Amino acid sequence: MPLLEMDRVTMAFGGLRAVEDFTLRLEPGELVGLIGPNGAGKTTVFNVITGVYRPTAGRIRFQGQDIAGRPPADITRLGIARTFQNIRLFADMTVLENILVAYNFRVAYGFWRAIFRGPSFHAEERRLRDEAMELLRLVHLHDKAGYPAGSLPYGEQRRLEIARALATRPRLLLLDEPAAGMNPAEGQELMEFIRWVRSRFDLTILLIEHHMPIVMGVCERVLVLDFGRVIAEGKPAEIQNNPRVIEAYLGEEEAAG
Amino acid sequence: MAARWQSLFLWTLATALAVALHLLGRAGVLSGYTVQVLSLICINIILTASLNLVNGYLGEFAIGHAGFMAVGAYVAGVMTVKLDLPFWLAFVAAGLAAALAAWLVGIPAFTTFGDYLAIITLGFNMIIVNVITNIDAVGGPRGMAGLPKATNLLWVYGTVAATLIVLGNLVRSNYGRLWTAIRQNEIAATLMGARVKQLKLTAFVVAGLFAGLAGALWGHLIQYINPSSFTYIKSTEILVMLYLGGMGSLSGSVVGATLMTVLLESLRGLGVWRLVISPLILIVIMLRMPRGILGFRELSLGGLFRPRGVSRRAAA
Amino acid sequence: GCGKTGGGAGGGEVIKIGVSAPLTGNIAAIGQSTKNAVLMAEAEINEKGGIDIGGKKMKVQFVIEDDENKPESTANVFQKLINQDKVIAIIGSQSSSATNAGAPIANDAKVPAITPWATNPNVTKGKKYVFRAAFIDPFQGYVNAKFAYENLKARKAAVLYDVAQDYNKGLAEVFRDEFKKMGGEITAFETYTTGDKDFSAQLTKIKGTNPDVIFLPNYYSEVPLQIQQARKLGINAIFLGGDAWDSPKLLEIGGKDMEGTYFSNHYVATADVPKVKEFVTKYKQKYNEVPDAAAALTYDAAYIIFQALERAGSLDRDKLRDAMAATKGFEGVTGTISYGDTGDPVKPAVVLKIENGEFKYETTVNP
Amino acid sequence: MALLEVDDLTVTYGAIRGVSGISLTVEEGEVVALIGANGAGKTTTLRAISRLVPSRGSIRFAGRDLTRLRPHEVTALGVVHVPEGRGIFPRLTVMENLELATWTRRRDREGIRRDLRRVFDLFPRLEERRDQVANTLSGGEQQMLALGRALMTRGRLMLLDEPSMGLAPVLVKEIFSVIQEISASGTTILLVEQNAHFALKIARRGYVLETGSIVLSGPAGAVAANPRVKAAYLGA
Amino acid sequence: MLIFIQQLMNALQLGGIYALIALGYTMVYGVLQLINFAHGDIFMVGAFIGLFLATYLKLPFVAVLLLTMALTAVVGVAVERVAYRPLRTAPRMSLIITALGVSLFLENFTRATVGAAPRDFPALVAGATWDLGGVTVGSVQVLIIGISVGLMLILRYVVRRTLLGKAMRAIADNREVIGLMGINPDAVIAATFAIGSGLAAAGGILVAQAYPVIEPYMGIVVGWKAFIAAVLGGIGLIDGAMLGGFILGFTEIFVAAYLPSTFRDGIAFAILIIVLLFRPTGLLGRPVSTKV
Ligand SMILES: Nc1ncnc2c1ncn2[C@@H]1O[C@H](COP(=O)(O)OP(=O)(O)OP(=O)(O)O)[C@@H](O)[C@H]1O
Ligand SMILES: Nc1ncnc2c1ncn2[C@@H]1O[C@H](COP(=O)(O)OP(=O)(O)OP(=O)(O)O)[C@@H](O)[C@H]1O
Ligand SMILES: CC(C)C[C@H](N)C(=O)O
Ligand SMILES: [Mg+2]
Ligand SMILES: [Mg+2]
Repeated sequence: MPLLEMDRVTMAFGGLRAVEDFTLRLEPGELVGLIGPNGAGKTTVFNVITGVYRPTAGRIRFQGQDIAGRPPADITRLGIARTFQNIRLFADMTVLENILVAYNFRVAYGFWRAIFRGPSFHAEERRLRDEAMELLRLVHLHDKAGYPAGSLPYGEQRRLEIARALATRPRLLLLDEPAAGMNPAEGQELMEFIRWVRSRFDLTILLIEHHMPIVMGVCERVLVLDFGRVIAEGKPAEIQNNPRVIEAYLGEEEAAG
Repeated sequence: MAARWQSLFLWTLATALAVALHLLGRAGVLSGYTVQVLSLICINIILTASLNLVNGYLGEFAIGHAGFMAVGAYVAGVMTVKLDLPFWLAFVAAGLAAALAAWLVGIPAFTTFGDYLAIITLGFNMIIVNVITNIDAVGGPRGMAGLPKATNLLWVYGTVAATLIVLGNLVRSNYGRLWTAIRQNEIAATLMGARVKQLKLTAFVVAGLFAGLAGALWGHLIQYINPSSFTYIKSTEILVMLYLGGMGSLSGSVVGATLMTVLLESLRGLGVWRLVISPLILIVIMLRMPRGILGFRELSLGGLFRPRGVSRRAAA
Repeated sequence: GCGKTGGGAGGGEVIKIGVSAPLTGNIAAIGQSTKNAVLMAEAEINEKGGIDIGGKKMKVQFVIEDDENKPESTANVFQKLINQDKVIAIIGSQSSSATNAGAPIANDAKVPAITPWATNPNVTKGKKYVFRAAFIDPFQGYVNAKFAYENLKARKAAVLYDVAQDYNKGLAEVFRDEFKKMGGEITAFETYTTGDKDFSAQLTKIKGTNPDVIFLPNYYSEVPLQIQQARKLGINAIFLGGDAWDSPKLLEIGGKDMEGTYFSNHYVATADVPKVKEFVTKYKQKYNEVPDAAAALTYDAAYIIFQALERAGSLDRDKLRDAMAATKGFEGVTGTISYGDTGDPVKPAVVLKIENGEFKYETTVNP
Repeated sequence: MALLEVDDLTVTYGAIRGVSGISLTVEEGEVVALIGANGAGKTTTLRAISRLVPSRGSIRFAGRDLTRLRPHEVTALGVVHVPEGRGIFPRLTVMENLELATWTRRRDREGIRRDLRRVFDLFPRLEERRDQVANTLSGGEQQMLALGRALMTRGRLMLLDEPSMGLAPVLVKEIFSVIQEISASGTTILLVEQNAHFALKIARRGYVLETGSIVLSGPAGAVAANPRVKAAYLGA
Repeated sequence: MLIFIQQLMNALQLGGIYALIALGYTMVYGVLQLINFAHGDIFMVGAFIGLFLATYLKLPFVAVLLLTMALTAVVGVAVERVAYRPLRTAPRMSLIITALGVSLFLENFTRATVGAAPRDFPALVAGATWDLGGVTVGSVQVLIIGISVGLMLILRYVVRRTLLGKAMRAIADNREVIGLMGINPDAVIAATFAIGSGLAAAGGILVAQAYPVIEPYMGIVVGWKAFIAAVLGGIGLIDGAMLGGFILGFTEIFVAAYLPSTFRDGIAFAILIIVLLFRPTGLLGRPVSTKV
């Protein structure tokens, strides 16, 4: 059974069809790229998957369950996590707290025990903290645990955002331009990190990116969107030489190089 | 754990102080005036700290807190005056009734946000006052007199302590983390699996509950309640104390409420100039400390400020 | 219980009397008159050497505090006056809502208090130490209804009142009930809320019911607006009101539109009574304006205390309270005041007519 | 004398150092590239020049000291800053965005008309969308608008902060060719870029910024040939 | 039917006044996102300035109106300079609380200096009333509706068409970038306060003509109503403020006219809340979907 199935999904804003008849099957463990010109509808695809928008038409199934139009929080709880094109950390909270927030729906105490703080409360808080520190260690952010997230350098903020997404224990991870604003060397590093994350956490990943070296280097399959429609799909090498993709997105030189 | 011993010590100290104050008051060492002002300070702390949950931690802008205070005051008043029930029962009922009211108000209010939410909360404040004004059974605009003098220092002090403990524990739990996360980035919080509406409503209901308790105490302190005491004027007073003390800081609420109450009392000698000078003082403090006296910082035992969050990097 | 500590007031040389007045807030104008009146009374009595307390002349000092016309603030003021300033008695506050918060405090502390103008019956009820200088709402409402029905021969009356103020609402309801009891018809019973300036909707509605009289139990700052707007809408009924009309401002603001209207009051400023004449002249000299009802009632309240102190011959608060309760036939500016079993005075009301830009005596209604 | 002279510039944000003691010059007519990793201080440098942040050290433009001026006064002197993230006014139309940039010379109707023509010739897509509200433009179009707006201000020196950020490869190429055109018409440009590849191609000289200090400078070709730069910024 | 038309006229007058004052509110909001709680008190200050001009200088109506608008604009700009400008980079809430402080200060300062007694405001326009087939229309009423609508149209033009207006709209989106356009943001903000305060003053004079009693606390209720009107229409929007003002005026009049007037405020608020439930950002406010 595919992990995610999108069937002829359309998302319209008024007259504008940002995404049209979008169909996608993600098998468990895949790492798929989603590219296309600015405004092609890539982020919108993420938004309908995660429930930020309710699709105008079409079906979305995750692990066999229909999720189209369900509240975003429920979808996250089912196992889909994402990062954002423009970083959305809880900027004034510490790095550690950012991770703890992501544990919210797994916390073992309820409202009354939060008020009366029995020993079980403290035990649970300690457990959460340990788990969060463990995760931060894996992404090499543990020595920044007490810093406000907003004070981290950009690259580390990106990493923290991914770590925070991982903390919800997803099966499917959606990354929206994680390399934006990075230089090639940093991009290289990020590519390694994405690969490692996938195998370490046993994830399926859908990746939006404009940095071609990263897309070509890490993805097994690439979809190209233009004006809300898929104009090409295939292995990175095929995509790179597809004339429609070159015209709409890559430009001459990039294809050659 | 050091933190736990520290707080235990703090609460023991607070309780001891409460009992001592109460006994001093009864022994006539503290004048009625001092007791009165102390009680009002405590009631203002309860109001301010509870509103802080919504406006400070959650980052919404609710401006109708006096409405829930009114519900508490009137429910308690009716129970003690008309039904002759004991005060403690009226007190509990006041809290529950105000919490219920907050729940009812919160459902429509949280379909919107920002200044629109402000208007809805204000609107309900006005509606509550308007309705009470039109209920002749509770005196309408004439108000309700003859409430028993049930509020004493023990009661107000106990309630303040309970309020601060409950709110303090909540904000230092999963709930507080989520409220702060919602304030900082609601969409991100939603996509972390947080049930945002429900969480907002929880904060609002808790805040309403304590406002109701404050209302019950207030009514049984002044021994007379009148709908015009709970209009937007009262609501804005609470706002001023809140933002003066600082958002997202319970000790800030304590400082803000105390400072404002004491300031206004101590300026009495100035007559009509009192209300000219005090807003000037407020403006100067806000200009010097734009985040309020303790905005997003807590005053801790050692007299140290623990900063929560450094100035955020300007959004690029 | 510190009923006996009154003697300590001010080290024996001055007698401190507290005043809780709405100097700021929604009825600040009344606070201003309160202050004017007590300061005038203070100056007068001290010029005469003070009050004779058991053979010793003592000066009087009023301690005036702003209660903003808010209950909690009034409670604070009463507490402060009693505990901090150790006053022997308190004048105040003016509105029933503020006084209702102060009165129990004075009563519990056994400090005699007299409110000049709080007219809600509750204020004094069950409070041995609390008095008032004004008559109460039910009486005044009855006076108005009776005057409308009997003197003006009105059969259809409409009412427009501020629903958020106890005074206005109290008078409006008593008037309605009494007028109906007498056999009249209430054609419209309309409301507005404090701060409104536009009454056109309600008045248009009233106009449609064609009443003979319109009862406006509202403050003098609002009544002229109501009458002006009514006249603009072409309403020709007779307007009638209560003691809250009594201020020279009423005529200043209302001008010609006020001609031919009536209101009940405690006294007539133009009356040919020496007491009144003296008061009005002095007040005019001092403050350059004609005293309003608040000033007159406050002035009387001050003298009720002065006289009672003299009669008590002591600075004991209990004795003072008994002396106040024993007040009989006190000749005040606002009429002859006597207390019976309660702190409410037995005093007549007068009805005034506005004619040629002046308040003219029309009739007296006795309780 | 260079058009822009920055000497010993230091900017601090509380305890954090944005840049420490950097010096650079831009000659009239040049394109100068300022490259560096995230957080190196590139944006900070530009913001200090246009006085959006206070700084220590000296900044002189055409012989005038800028440090005492406020941003609008710096702009009025002819320093046009296209900020990071484009800084267009999202709720105004394309046309209104362009008009606002003419504030300092609002009487010069004729000149404004000619400049508008030039912008539309350069970016025909903006003319098509002149009445569209700016926040509905695509990322590339927004970047064009930001550049067009800068042209309307008609400065002598243009400060460009990462004009290629977040753009698809085709658009990146388009934007760079426009920058070359602008330069060819005589405007001096200080260009901040992550995309060192392109930046060094169109620049005459380059500076490399690392954690707040300039670590390398020289002719663009030489900078691009530097092995460290190659490894870190050119992805080679 | 006649009564209905009469009520319609009443509603137009009240709505015009609310709209005029809401406009000033919304302008300041549109630029600074500041709920200017002091706006109602600026309105009061305007009325008092008008009173002094009319009684001591005995100026005619038009002169009083224009001069008052100018002088009140100065007051508004001064308040901005002293109490708001230092808080440009501060959290929004501190600005709102400072505005509350300014509001209390203006009220009580006026009370302490000119006294609490209500003052009567001289009639500056000949008070004629015309009977149009059973519906009475007053000259003041016509004047109010005329001037309000006129000022609104002028303002609408300024904000939509002039460069200053564009700068005002832009500044709300990005204050920093305005500086990069060579525009002094402080000057634009000062201009906004000047216009907003001028409108409040015009409102003050017109209200004083229609309801000729003024006192230091007269701005409180009006200020709140203007705020509500502005939000109802969609805060920050010129057209929204006008619409909101008229709707509030109509609601108040018609609820009082056809429903028990005791519940007027309650019903008016219930309507407001219901509107906001269906249009959470006001009647004309576009839903702000934060683009994710
Ligand atoms: N909430 C919304 N309301 C209206 N239009 C929207 C909304 N969200 C997205 N759009 C429009 O939908 C189209 C697709 O936008 P989307 O953000 O998905 O593009 P993208 O492919 O992610 O582009 P980029 O690479 O620039 O991030 C754009 O034209 C955008 O303006
Ligand atoms: N408003 C601010 N508050 C605190 N620190 C800041 C602020 N702005 C920038 N910094 C810090 O100053 C340093 C330089 O930042 P700057 O934005 O100038 O870098 P940059 O080279 O432009 O990076 P990028 O490629 O991410 O745009 C960084 O460490 C950054 O975190
Ligand atoms: C000031 C007064 C008119 C007060 C009024 N008589 C009341 O009882 O509230
Ligand atoms: Mg996108
Ligand atoms: Mg930068």
